[in-house]
Amino acid sequence: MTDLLTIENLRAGYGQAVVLPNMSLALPEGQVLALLGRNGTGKTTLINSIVGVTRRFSGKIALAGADITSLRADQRARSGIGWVPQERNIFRSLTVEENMTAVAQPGPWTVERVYQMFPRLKERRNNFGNQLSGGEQQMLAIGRALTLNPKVLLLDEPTEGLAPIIVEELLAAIGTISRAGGLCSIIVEQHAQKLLALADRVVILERGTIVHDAPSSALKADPAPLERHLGVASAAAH
Amino acid sequence: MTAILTNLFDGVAYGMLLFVLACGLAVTLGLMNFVNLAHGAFAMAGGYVCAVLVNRMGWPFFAALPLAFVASAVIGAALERTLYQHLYARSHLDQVLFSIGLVFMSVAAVDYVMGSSRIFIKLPDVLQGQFDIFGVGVGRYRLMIIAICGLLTVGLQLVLSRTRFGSRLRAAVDDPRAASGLGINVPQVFAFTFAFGCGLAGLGGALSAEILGLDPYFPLKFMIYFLIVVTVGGSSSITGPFLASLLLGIGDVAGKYYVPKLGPFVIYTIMIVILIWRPNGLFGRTATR
Amino acid sequence: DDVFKIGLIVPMTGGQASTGKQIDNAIKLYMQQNGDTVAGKKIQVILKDDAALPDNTKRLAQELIVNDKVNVIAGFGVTPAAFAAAPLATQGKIPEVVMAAGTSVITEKSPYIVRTSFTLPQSSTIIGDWAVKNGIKKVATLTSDYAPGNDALASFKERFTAGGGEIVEEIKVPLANPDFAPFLQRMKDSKPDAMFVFVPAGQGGNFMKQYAERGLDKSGIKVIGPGDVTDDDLLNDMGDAVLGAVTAHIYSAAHPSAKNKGVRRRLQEGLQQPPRLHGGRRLRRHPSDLRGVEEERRQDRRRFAARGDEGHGLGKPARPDLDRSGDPRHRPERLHPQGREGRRRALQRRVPDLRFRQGSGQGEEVTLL
Amino acid sequence: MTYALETRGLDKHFGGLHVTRDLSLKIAPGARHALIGPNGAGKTTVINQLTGVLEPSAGRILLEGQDITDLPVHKRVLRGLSRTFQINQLYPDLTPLETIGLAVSERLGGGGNWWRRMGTRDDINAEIAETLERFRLLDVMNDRTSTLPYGKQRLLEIAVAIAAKPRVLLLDEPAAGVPEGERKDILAAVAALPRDVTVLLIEHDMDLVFSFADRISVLVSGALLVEGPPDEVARDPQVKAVYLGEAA
Amino acid sequence: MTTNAQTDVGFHAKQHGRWHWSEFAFWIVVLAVGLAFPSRYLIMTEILRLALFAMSLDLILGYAGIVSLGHAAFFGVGAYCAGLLSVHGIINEPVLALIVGGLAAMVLGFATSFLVIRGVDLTRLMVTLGIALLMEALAERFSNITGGTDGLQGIDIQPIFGVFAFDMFGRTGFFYSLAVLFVLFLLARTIVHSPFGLSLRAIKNNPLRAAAVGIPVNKRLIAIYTVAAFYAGIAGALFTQTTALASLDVFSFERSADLVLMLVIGGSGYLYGGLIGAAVFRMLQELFQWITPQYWMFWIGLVLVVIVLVGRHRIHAYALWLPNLILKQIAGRKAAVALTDNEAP
Ligand SMILES: Nc1ncnc2c1ncn2[C@@H]1O[C@H](COP(=O)(O)OP(=O)(O)OP(=O)(O)O)[C@@H](O)[C@H]1O
Ligand SMILES: Nc1ncnc2c1ncn2[C@@H]1O[C@H](COP(=O)(O)OP(=O)(O)OP(=O)(O)O)[C@@H](O)[C@H]1O
Ligand SMILES: CC(C)C[C@H](N)C(=O)O
Ligand SMILES: [Mg+2]
Ligand SMILES: [Mg+2]
Repeated sequence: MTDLLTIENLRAGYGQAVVLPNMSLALPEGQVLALLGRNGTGKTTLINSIVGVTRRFSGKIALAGADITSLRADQRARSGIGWVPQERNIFRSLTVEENMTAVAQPGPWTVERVYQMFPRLKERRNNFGNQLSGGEQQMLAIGRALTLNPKVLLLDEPTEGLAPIIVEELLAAIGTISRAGGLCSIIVEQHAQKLLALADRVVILERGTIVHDAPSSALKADPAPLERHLGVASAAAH
Repeated sequence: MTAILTNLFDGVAYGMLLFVLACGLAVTLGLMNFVNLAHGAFAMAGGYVCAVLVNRMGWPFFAALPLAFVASAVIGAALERTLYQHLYARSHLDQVLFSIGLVFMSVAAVDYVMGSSRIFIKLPDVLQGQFDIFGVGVGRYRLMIIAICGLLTVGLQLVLSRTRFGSRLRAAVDDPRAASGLGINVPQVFAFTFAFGCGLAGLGGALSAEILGLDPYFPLKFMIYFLIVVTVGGSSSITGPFLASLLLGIGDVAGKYYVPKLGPFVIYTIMIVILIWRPNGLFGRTATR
Repeated sequence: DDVFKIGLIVPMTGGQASTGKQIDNAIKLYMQQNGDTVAGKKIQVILKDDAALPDNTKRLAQELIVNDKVNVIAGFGVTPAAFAAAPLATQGKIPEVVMAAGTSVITEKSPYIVRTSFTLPQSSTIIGDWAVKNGIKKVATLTSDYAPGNDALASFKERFTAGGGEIVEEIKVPLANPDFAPFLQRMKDSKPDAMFVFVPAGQGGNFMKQYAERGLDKSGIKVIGPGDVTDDDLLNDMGDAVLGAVTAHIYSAAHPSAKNKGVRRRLQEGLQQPPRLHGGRRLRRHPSDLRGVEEERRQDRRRFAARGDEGHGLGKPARPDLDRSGDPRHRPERLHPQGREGRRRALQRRVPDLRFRQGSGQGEEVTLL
Repeated sequence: MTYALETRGLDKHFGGLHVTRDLSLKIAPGARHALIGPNGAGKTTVINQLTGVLEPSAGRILLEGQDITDLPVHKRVLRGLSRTFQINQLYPDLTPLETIGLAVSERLGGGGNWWRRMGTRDDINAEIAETLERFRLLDVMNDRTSTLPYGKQRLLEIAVAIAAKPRVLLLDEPAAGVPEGERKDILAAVAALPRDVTVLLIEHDMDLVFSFADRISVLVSGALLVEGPPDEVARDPQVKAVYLGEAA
Repeated sequence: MTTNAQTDVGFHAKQHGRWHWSEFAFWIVVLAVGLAFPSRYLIMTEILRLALFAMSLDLILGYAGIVSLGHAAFFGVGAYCAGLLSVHGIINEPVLALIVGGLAAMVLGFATSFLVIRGVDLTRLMVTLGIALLMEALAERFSNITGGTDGLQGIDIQPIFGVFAFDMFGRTGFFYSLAVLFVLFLLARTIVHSPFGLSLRAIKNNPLRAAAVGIPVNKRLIAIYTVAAFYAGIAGALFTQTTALASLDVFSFERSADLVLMLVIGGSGYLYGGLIGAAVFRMLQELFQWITPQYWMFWIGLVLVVIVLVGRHRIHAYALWLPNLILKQIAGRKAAVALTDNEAP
């Protein structure tokens, strides 16, 4: 299996501040990676660096073997990076549908298919971005990233603010999509538990460095690292 | 009756003139959310280009008009690439300061190059005078303005609503960072739009010279009118400014005709009343969250 | 000392800038040709831009008087500016030479004011008489709503109605007015024989174009008025509509006199500037004519008058009297003790040879009288 | 009995969209009440009507028995109804000290004072200090809010709402975006509220909801589906079908 | 611990409103400049007047976030009020007339505040502009009262307190203006550092949250708008009294627009911005007019463009580099002169 996304010695941050001192990571096709870590450890920064909206000091990023380091963010997006920003960043003066069509790229994911996944969005298709409920915005952000038909799907806390039943469906869908082929995804999450079932691999960040990187099955068997790095009681509440 | 019709016609024509002048601003201010008070300077540039071509170089008027558009668009594109692009993310007040600075510079520069007296563009005979249709005087030139405006409005509306360009532009304005992260070439979209807006201004400047006259103070004198049209119209579409122009044009002409003493009263009152009634303009979007 | 300072306050920016520039050019030309020394004194002109705003004018005048210690303040493109400086002339006992502003009462605002230009009543009364004489019965008026406009209107009306004419429509338009269409339509609807028009020089072009567009020229409604509407700067651009217009003014660039031709040539050569109303006039009324030497005052005055008598088409001073002494006995009122009314008549009498002119649209005019 | 907060036949339309349908909620004094429901069910819209940000199309709102439907936003706050926002609503250029200070001085009636300087009233200072301390914001009290880490901002958001000393507190997804490790702080702060303060919580995190609430209302498509104690609601098949899914 | 925290809180809360020594320095410099250039009273008076006017705009723009392109409406009302009082000999004491002028503007401010508090930035900009233009049109319409474009004739300002007559050199006018500016500055300073002032900043930052902590947003905005109108009215009345002029252009768009430029140059939201901006803008204008009376606009435009491109903060930093260096040597303190950088949205 080839690596779809490779990051080598990436050093990135904002302005003068270096948030990720030296990051290397490779994702093979079909993999779902859970990216965990406390607040402010650089999860979002990593995602944003792949997207290309942070400051890169050095290092290399390659997508499907092609070096995308020198590409602008929009070029990267068109070459196959789908982004669900942490703040959702719905275009407020575009309708639900326009939010997707404005960025859509040809491919299997069409607006109609997104509507099938989130029927709620279809009901609201002519509403403006700023008229959506919090959860609807989240759905739209995910749907929008999908219509880009990406090779790499980057989801920054995608379940935030979604109803439990939707979370379940969404995570299941992401699993299916990622494994359907030609795709891999990184999911940033606060709730480690939610992801263990879905993710193939778990990476934990601490101060911009990887402190834990193992298959999720290992964590299921021994949740100690979660406890250690995230300070979370491992037992699921329900 | 004919007086009413004539006034209506004049009002429509005046409104359309305002519209040609302001629709470029509706694009830059309304859609790009950039307070470009230097809009009139681009209009002036178009006007002078047209005037020089026609009056000095003997070009036919209809050949010079598109060149007014092109010249202003090129100037706009050049300025956008060098200066304006650094200011999109700045506060509106910075944008005001900057664009007023440009206005001042353009006023003095044009004064230096072209002289301070008012000039007019020589019109072909077909555009001079009036038709008389059942006693209603229809100015040929004004008729042409109405025709051009109609075409412009339809064209713009189609471009903005039927193509993805419109929504990509608004996306880029709403959130440039997210837009670029999602595959929109923000600088390109902005540069193109800005240049287009400037081109429209140039066309407007060339067309308005006949009625308003052209002198170096053009950008300052008419700045208010552009702003009125755009704010009253609202920023969500081109229809808003179009209707606003019509309303203001007809209101102004009728007001001056029937109660000459009230002068500019009518236009300002219309503006205030509409803005109080609909703070985002006739066709504005209401921001709720 | 040996320097004679002239504080020249004119609009160099803003809508009235062309007035200021013409004056400035004329002065430059004069200095170029006649040198900058008069009666052993070096003339120094300090140019200030007031953008035609009275508060600027006042402050600049005050500073010129207080700080630069000028001997004369001059310029004043618009009436409000001339008004604003008047109290300072009185207070500082400094002559104020009005070079453009045309409202008649300006000179009454201070005993130290002298005008080298003209007043609107001068040209307006004449055109009023002309209208009566030429069988015009009904006139609609369109004037800018500020002192010069009202002045023009009043004096025209007086002569015209006295001669049996009738004013059928009277419209005062705001000074800043982009589109004349509704006003013109109103004029057209009132079906006059002619319309009396005063708008500041810069707006004449707009007016004339729209006048023609509306077909008013074809319907035989003549434009008459003081010469501002047919400003030399703009005449060429106005098209054929202007052909029938009759205006009275103190200067025309097209005047065929040899003297004027000389002026035009020198302006062209000296400054690469075409001759214009204020520029042409300024040639004669250069402020450095106003030597600050007391004993020359009388002589000056005589010369003012003398030139007026020549009748070379370059106009006449409205108030050919300069008095720097502040002695009330020298005040111009003595010329026409009947007040405004009488003064106007006095002016009228003293300036008999204002030209009526007819534009040909090609910048060549025919002198009718 | 007078309820702490009550709605009678509340209705809200956005154009053709019916977002709140004949909603009659009754919240007892001192209750720990949770409002849950699918995305877009209209929960935030209800809160917005309760606090006066949105005007209901029909129906009344009663705070401790008094009709507050027509009061402006700020007057409701002064009557004891305070809220947090789903998306932080803070003052980016002000410091936590100033943010809390404003809320306190407004409540203690010093907000319109234009002649005295900030910080000159001891009673206000004491309360500010106490609130900052309780929310562990003392160390950052002079930093601009916009420079604070998200977790601190979220704490501040809740601190401001509580600084208004509400008798009824409305929490719209207070834990949103706060990592598990830090949710404790927020919960603790809410738990530490005096028992007579009524709390209405909106949340999608069921752990939080079930550990906190003593009563739950489920809102679906703007109408009340089920109301009852937590275990009852958790067992309800309808609620499972439309909202909870397998997780509960 | 708690009492500790309380005194701490008190200390830091007061911190903002404490007089910084650089402020004393500022006013001493102003006074010194006034005494040092007696031949320049006129332009300095104009700067003081503009400074007061700009401070008025700062109150609503810098603190409450209300943008206005029509502040000249209040300036004009103040100006005409003072002028008419003098022409008709109703109030001959300048100080009294000044206050009446301010109050007249205040009434208009209060009446129009209801129109202004609605809507977004651009709407406010245009509504305020519209109001000023309407005032101008009104003044033009009733030129029998106002003198129209030609200006109000016959203004003659009596000596202040019957003692200090306005002189040709502008000395009285200068010190009179300075006194008025200083008194009003003190008042403004008190206001902005009060809880009321803080609540304005809160409203500017986030009106939704402000209302949600119990701040009566509209009431506060109306209050400050009215106060600002009073200030602008005073500036206008001062204009009439020091120049003995009042004409239509007191309402002009250019006046309002220049005002915004000055405030933006100086920086809004710390009161001194208007004062500094007025001085800088006016002096630049004067300089360029002196160099080239015809084309000065080009250079001033260039300066504006450069200011924006380089960034005001960087310019402030450059401008303060030397003073700070010197202060550091003398006072041994860390950079003392610093400017806050609140900007309206
Ligand atoms: N725009 C920015 N400018 C400067 N520093 C930033 C910026 N955004 C984030 N940081 C800093 O970078 C560090 C990492 O932030 P990041 O947002 O990547 O963390 P995170 O792991 O995503 O946290 P969270 O769980 O809160 O989303 C933090 O210390 C943060 O303060
Ligand atoms: N201003 C508006 N105009 C039109 N529709 C709106 C507006 N505001 C909200 N809505 C719609 O009303 C519905 C209810 O929204 P609300 O925000 O109350 O949902 P919610 O229950 O809080 O959802 P979530 O859990 O996702 O936050 C949504 O479908 C939303 O799209
Ligand atoms: C005819 C013009 C020169 C008159 C001048 N505009 C004035 O105000 O008096
Ligand atoms: Mg993050
Ligand atoms: Mg919600």
